[in-house]
Amino acid sequence: MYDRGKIIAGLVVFAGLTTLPFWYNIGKARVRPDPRLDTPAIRQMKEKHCIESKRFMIEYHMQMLNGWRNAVVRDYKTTYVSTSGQYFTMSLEDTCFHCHSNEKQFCNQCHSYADVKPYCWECHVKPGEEIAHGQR
Amino acid sequence: MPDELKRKELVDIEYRPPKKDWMDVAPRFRHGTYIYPAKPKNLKYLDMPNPREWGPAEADWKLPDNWKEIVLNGMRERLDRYRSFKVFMDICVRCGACADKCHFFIGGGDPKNMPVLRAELIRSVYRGNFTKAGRILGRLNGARELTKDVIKEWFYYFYQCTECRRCSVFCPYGIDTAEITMMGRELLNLLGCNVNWVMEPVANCYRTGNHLGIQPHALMDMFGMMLDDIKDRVGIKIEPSFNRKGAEILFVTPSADYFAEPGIYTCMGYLLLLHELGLDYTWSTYASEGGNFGLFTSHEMIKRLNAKIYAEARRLGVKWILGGECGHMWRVIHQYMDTMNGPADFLEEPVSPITGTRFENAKSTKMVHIAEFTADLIKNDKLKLDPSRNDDLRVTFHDSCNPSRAMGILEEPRYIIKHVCNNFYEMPENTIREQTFCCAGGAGLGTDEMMEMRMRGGLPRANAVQYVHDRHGVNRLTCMCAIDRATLTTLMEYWVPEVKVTGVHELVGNALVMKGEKERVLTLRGDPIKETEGDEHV
Amino acid sequence: MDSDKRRFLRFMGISTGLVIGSGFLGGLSSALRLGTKLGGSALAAQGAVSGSLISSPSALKAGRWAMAIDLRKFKTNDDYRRCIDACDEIHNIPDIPTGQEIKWVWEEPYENAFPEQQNHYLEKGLKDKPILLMCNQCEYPPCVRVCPTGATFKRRDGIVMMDYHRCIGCRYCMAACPYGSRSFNFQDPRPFIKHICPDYPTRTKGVVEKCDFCAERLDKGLLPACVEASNGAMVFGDLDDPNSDIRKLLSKSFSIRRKPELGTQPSIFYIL
Amino acid sequence: MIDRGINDVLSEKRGAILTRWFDAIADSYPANASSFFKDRKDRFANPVGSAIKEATETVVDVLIDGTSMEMPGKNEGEKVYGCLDRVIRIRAVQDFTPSKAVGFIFLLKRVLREELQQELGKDGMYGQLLFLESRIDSMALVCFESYMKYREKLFELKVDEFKHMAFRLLEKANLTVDPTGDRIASGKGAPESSDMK
Amino acid sequence: MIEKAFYGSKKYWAWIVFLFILLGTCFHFYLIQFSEGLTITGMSRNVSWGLYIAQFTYLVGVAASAVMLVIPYYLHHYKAFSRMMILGEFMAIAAVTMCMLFIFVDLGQPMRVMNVLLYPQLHSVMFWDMTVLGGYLVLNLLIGFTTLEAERKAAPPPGWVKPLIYLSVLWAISIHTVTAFLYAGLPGRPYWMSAIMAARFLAGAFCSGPAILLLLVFLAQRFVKYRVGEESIKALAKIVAYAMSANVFFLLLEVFTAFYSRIPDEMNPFKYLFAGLDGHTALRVRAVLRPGLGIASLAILIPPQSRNNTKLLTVALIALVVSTWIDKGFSLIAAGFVPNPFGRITEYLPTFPEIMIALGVYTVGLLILTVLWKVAISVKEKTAA
Amino acid sequence: MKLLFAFISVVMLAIIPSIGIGYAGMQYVFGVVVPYVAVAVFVAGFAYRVLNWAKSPVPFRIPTTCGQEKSLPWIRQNKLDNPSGTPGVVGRMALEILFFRSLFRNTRTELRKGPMLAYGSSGWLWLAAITFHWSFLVILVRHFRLFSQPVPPFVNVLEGLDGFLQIGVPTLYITDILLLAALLYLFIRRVAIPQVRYVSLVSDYFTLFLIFGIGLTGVLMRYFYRVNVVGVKELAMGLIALRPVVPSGIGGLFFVHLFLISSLFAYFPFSKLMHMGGVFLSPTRNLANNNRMKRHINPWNYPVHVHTYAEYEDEFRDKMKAAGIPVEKE
Repeated sequence: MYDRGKIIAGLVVFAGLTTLPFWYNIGKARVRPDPRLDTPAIRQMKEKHCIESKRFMIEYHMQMLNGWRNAVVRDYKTTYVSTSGQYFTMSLEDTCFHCHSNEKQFCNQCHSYADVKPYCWECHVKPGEEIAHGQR
Repeated sequence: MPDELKRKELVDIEYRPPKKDWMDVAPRFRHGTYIYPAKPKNLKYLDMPNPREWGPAEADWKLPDNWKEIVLNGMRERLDRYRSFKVFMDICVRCGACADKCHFFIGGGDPKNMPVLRAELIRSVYRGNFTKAGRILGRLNGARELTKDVIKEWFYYFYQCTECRRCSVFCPYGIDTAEITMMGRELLNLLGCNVNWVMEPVANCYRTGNHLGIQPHALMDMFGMMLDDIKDRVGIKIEPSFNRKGAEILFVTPSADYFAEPGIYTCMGYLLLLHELGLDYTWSTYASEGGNFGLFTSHEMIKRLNAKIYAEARRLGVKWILGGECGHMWRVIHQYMDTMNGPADFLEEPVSPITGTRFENAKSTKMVHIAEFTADLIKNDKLKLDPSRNDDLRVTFHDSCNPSRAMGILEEPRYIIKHVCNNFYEMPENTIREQTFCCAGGAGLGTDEMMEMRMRGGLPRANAVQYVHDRHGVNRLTCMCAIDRATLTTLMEYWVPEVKVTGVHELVGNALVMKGEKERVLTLRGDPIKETEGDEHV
Repeated sequence: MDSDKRRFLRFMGISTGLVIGSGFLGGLSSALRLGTKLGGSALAAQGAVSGSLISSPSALKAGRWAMAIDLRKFKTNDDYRRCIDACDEIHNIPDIPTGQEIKWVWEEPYENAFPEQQNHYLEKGLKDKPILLMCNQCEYPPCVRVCPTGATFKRRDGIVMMDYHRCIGCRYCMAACPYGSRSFNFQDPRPFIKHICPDYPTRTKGVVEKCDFCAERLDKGLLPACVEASNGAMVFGDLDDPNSDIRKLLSKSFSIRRKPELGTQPSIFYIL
Repeated sequence: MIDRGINDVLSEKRGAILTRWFDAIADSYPANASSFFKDRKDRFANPVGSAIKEATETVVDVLIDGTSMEMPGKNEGEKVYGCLDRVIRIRAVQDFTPSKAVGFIFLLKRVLREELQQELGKDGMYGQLLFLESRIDSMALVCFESYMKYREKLFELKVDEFKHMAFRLLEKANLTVDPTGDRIASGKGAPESSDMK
Repeated sequence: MIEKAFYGSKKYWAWIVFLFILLGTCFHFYLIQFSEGLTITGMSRNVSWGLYIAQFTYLVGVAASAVMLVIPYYLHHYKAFSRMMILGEFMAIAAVTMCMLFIFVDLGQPMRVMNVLLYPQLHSVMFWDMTVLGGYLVLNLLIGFTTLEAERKAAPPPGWVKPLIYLSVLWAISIHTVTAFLYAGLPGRPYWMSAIMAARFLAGAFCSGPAILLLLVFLAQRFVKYRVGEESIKALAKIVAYAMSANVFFLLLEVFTAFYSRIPDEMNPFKYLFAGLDGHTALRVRAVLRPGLGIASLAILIPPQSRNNTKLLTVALIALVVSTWIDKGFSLIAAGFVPNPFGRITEYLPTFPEIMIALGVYTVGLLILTVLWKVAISVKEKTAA
Repeated sequence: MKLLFAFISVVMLAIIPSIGIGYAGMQYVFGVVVPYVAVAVFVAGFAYRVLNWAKSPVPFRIPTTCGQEKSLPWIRQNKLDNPSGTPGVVGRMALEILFFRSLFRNTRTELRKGPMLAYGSSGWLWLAAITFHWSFLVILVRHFRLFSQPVPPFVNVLEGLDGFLQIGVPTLYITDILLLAALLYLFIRRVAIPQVRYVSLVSDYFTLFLIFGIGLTGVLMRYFYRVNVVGVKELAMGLIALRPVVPSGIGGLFFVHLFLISSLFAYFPFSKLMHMGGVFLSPTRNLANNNRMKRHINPWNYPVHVHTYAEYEDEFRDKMKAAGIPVEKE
């Protein structure tokens, strides 16, 4: 083999970069998202069920919320009729946060795991946040 | 099959060509597009394989029985020896950037003259025999069977490439078609499929030291004639030395400079310059050829021919070597000589005895290009020049392929030209420097058998000359290459007859004001020198 | 798992169908779909999957909402403050001390509020009398006309709305508004909000905002906060309904509007 | 007498005639390398195709321009010659057989007949077409002349090149034949006189 | 062709490096604005547009002015402009780019800029303005590079360029007209509410744009061998003189209407600018400078003797540029917001970060201009040689 | 036909995991086995190919020089296009690899009436190529968010810049669009330019379609047929921790995406995609043009037959003597 030094070095760099995920995570604790539904409102529910199926909510909640806000702001339709026929007010504050009043334990779990940073909180007040702010 | 085609074509003019894949189109050997095969005597003299009488237009090429084995073994051997070959076989993405960079494609339109396809000719065989994917997927992966038709195709197209490397400038991976053509030709050589226009000069050079096979005494005659002409036109008697031991510098130039027009005028330029400087130098009859048609044959042949220069330098005990204006000669000297026949530890690092300049860029090979040498002289004001003697000339400069793309000697000749003549005009920028166009006669194609092909391939170069001729009245095309001087002359004669071809040092010789010269009324060519007043009839 | 499987097969059907059936055209059409989706309601595309959207049955509805401000009933400073504070609190209006302030409902002296309606011999005290100002909810709003993104638009019930998610902050509407009703969030408003009301979003920096007749309250069946707080000094109702309180009030009292000559047809009436 | 009529028809149909003529020429090529230029959208980006295109355009334009009332005379011959010369010069070194290099021009006749079919019935049109055709014939002759000139030039070059290449050797040979001759005059005579032109 | 920008003298590279350093510095301020918001500017609730939009307005004029070369050259075959054409077109490219950047830096939510295209509002003049600006940029890029390329290849430009050039004439006029409509159609902004706004804009553009072009050409000619030719300079200077006269004339029309009618809303902005209103005089000095410089420049430009004197011409052009810049590039916007709809006066002065950001945009423009002119001049020098 | 074949191949590749998962429940195979195999093949195959190249020496130093050489001190050398030492070579290679220097130089030759040749600038290929490659890289690096916990800041920065424009939900990545657009251009170019179409092989189309398929499935997953990202990340993190798990309920489209990527990885070492490694080894680019300054060694330089001076003199001695040329042996 010729130019051994340079080529081996190059290959090592290449292999290192390719397998970087393997190295990067060595020795790091494997944290799995563990979203908690343990809020007062949910505890009181007989049937613990979100407005749509869990799977739909996991995959499509962002598009659903996006649709909600368009509907509420632009079409002044404020009520959502779920597939199961229940009525919900389309509002983060009035509906979602009612049950999911634990932003850190619920939203954040997956969002920080998947590194998704929505800009919801630039305007919408995180549940519980107003207290901190008010006391300032 | 071809006959049937022709008949059909004659009776049915509505015949539409099928959209064939390139692999299914075989070349037609027509006069003007191929070179005659090497004569057996030349091959025999050089101990090369399969010397025989044969013809490319004939069906049977009289290949050896185990031709396939020879080719495949040859390929394997070269893949193992040349990383360039192996890498270039693998990494082409067929982006097509090279397609319209080849002068033969531009001038002729034959798709297989696109560098990418020229390389695919051999790549397809490589894939079929040396890669797993190619062996399994076959044609789907662009692989094909090695057949005799493939050999014919190789012969046709690898002798339609002038190894000018223009495509390699534009290739995003630097794939160099010259390298591929050289491998292709080496493989063809193994089968004895080579051309006489290359092999005869090789044989001659091997034996006598120069391409035409001129023997030492005849060489002296040629010089004699040149010296007589110099005496007539300049009034100075020059007596150069030959094979002189103990000289400081050995001077090597392509042999075309001794006996071919217009090279001789360039040679006279060297003689005048070196005489005027009083340089302690000598010519050699043994190493009397700077050119090296081995480059168009095989790496081994390059080495066999090139060995003479260092051997002669060692025998004569010179300190360093000065080289004349030539293209492929300088590719060999610059890129191969030291590696093949060095180290030249018996020589000294070149120093100009006139200016004291140390040529650091030649400190290992110990061979200096005369343009570098002369540019240094002019820069240090060591020459008395009268550029007005070249006032008749409106000059442009053709960068020869090898000095520009294998060496990068671009500014030196321009510097010299601008000091020895007053009217200098550049050709369009995409046709000069590293993007220069070939004369279409390099790499052993400069023969009359290829005349149509050469005129076609020379179109881009001729066009650029036409451009400056139309705009600025350019009438002289300068170049630094013996093959250029020969083939551009013809090319110009056909496309732009008003333009003549010249070497750089011919202009130097004309402009050089020498001690003891008579009043110059004739140029080195014997044309009258324009007076500053009157004599406008020329 | 069963439904998962069905869902999966549907996805596969769609995706392979897309790939096989239309190849690159598929790519193109999905790019177009992306465009429409981005442009319109994302949920509409998924309407079949999830529920439907309707307006709230309890929402207050009108042909054209309007407000009459009975200046006669604004006597003490507290009359003004009540209305303004009610709005500020529920809408998270920041209190920014500089010229880059945010105002939804505020007061200006009569001479500034009605510069074209003055003479030297005005009723005593009127010249300096504070007037409550807010977005006029014009029938022909210049701000809507100039908005390059449709971030401000007029609802069918006449309310000129702001879509904070769409506003790019070009402030063309502010230049166009002849009433100075619009404010721009030059900075993040949150540090300037004394008490954040969790039921209503704050705004982010870089968007324009203004009074929207408490559209969110109307949708819940409530009157605008200022009206509620005004103890009857402000009357809110449907101009298209001849029996509404506001029509009745307007028909029996003299009312003026700001800059009527501009033809914007404000929906705020002032009763002197 | 060429009536304005046929010229008008020609200029009207210039595009159609050119396309058909080009196709006719292209169709006459077998499946060799030049098949390549046929199926491209911009077929003229190919040098061979481009040479054909230019030749056809030149000829048709000359035909349309030919408002002269006389029979094709010396003037028109020179004009065509000037136009076609450069085109033929490149065709002379491209992959054309002589019949292809020059004969393409005859295909125009058929194309014209087909294109003018409807008008042919009109008064005098037939005669005008015949007249045009004879002009085409003479153009073909002009092309042929050019073509031959350049082919001859090529052979001349072959010889010249050989002379250049072995210039000194030939000179030497001359010397042995005529030792008293003036080398400059004998060896350099030809190039010098060509410089004088 | 663009590769020409990579080969240059030491001076050229020093200039480029300088511009990049400057740009980096200015970009730093933009980052601050990006994170803090527009609060770092001098704008306020009452004066909600400022330096940025004013620069945008001014530069639209500079961009549109290329038409002063296009019309004589292409419509009247005035060949003397052949060596200046491309410089004008390339300056237009730089100017339009700066226009778009000024709008961009003025946005409160720059990351939503695409909303203008995603939710096009046909009734919004700003939508049309962005459309015409984008179109003008594309047109000039296409025309500029195609004609330059054709010149380099020593071939006539392709046939489709001609119609585009004619289109670009109309388009250039439209960009500035539409920009004028941006202001002229707003009820409640009396200073802008004028039917001759577009005409004023065009007149201002056709004097200031060519003036800047001439000044830049003078500057460039100190560093390159390329010369645009005396005749073209004279011709352009004449155009500048006429356009400036029209510009001043239009302004006087406005002043007359305002003061003879004695409508307070019409008079107040002028009063504020030139005399100050209720003791607010922040802009007075500048405003007074403006007619002074304008008249001075006209005094030099109108007599042919002084106009054809390069030194005097340079002085006149500088005076003219400053004068028109104060007019369109500053006062126009500020005065539009004064007094506000409640008759109150809020003064506006740009802050330091705001000025730096504006400078940054100008730096980008200079960078583009330098690169494009470098390319153009290199090509021109090659083909002329 | 080449095109169709390549297209069908990619469609087949997309269908395989659909069947495997939809009907055979082979989540583990496609979620774990295939990716592991693909990455192994990729790394090993890549290394093998490079080492195989490395086995062949570079006997001669043959750089293509694209500018003035280093010669006399007063002549300005073009250090990047004609480097004479390591720094220059590094610069040249960096320009080549990061900015596609050679492609940037591209021209288009046109034959015009006359005949006259003209050489136009031709930047589109360069633009599309550089857009494609850089977008691909950015997308690749962005995917690191699925392979790391916590996600390193440079990935966040990249995501922020790439998703700068707030378009749609989830925010549109500019590189997604650029990648697909560039691929589309490269494809159209390959079909529309006759020269390029003529030289194109099935594998050329196949690679384009494959990468387009990967991009398309990725875009579909992000914007249209959503999958459970958390599940995907769990799968990814399991893979890299060598403790593979296949969480249930990941959308099927993901497996198509993953399988196409695996195909690309596995196919890589056997294809022209190896230009990624090869470009570093191209002798016309990665060598300094210092041939006459420094001797380059050819490891297999073998002795050859030469015509020695002695042999030469023996043959021509008499003639040389007659002509007055000095000889060794009288």
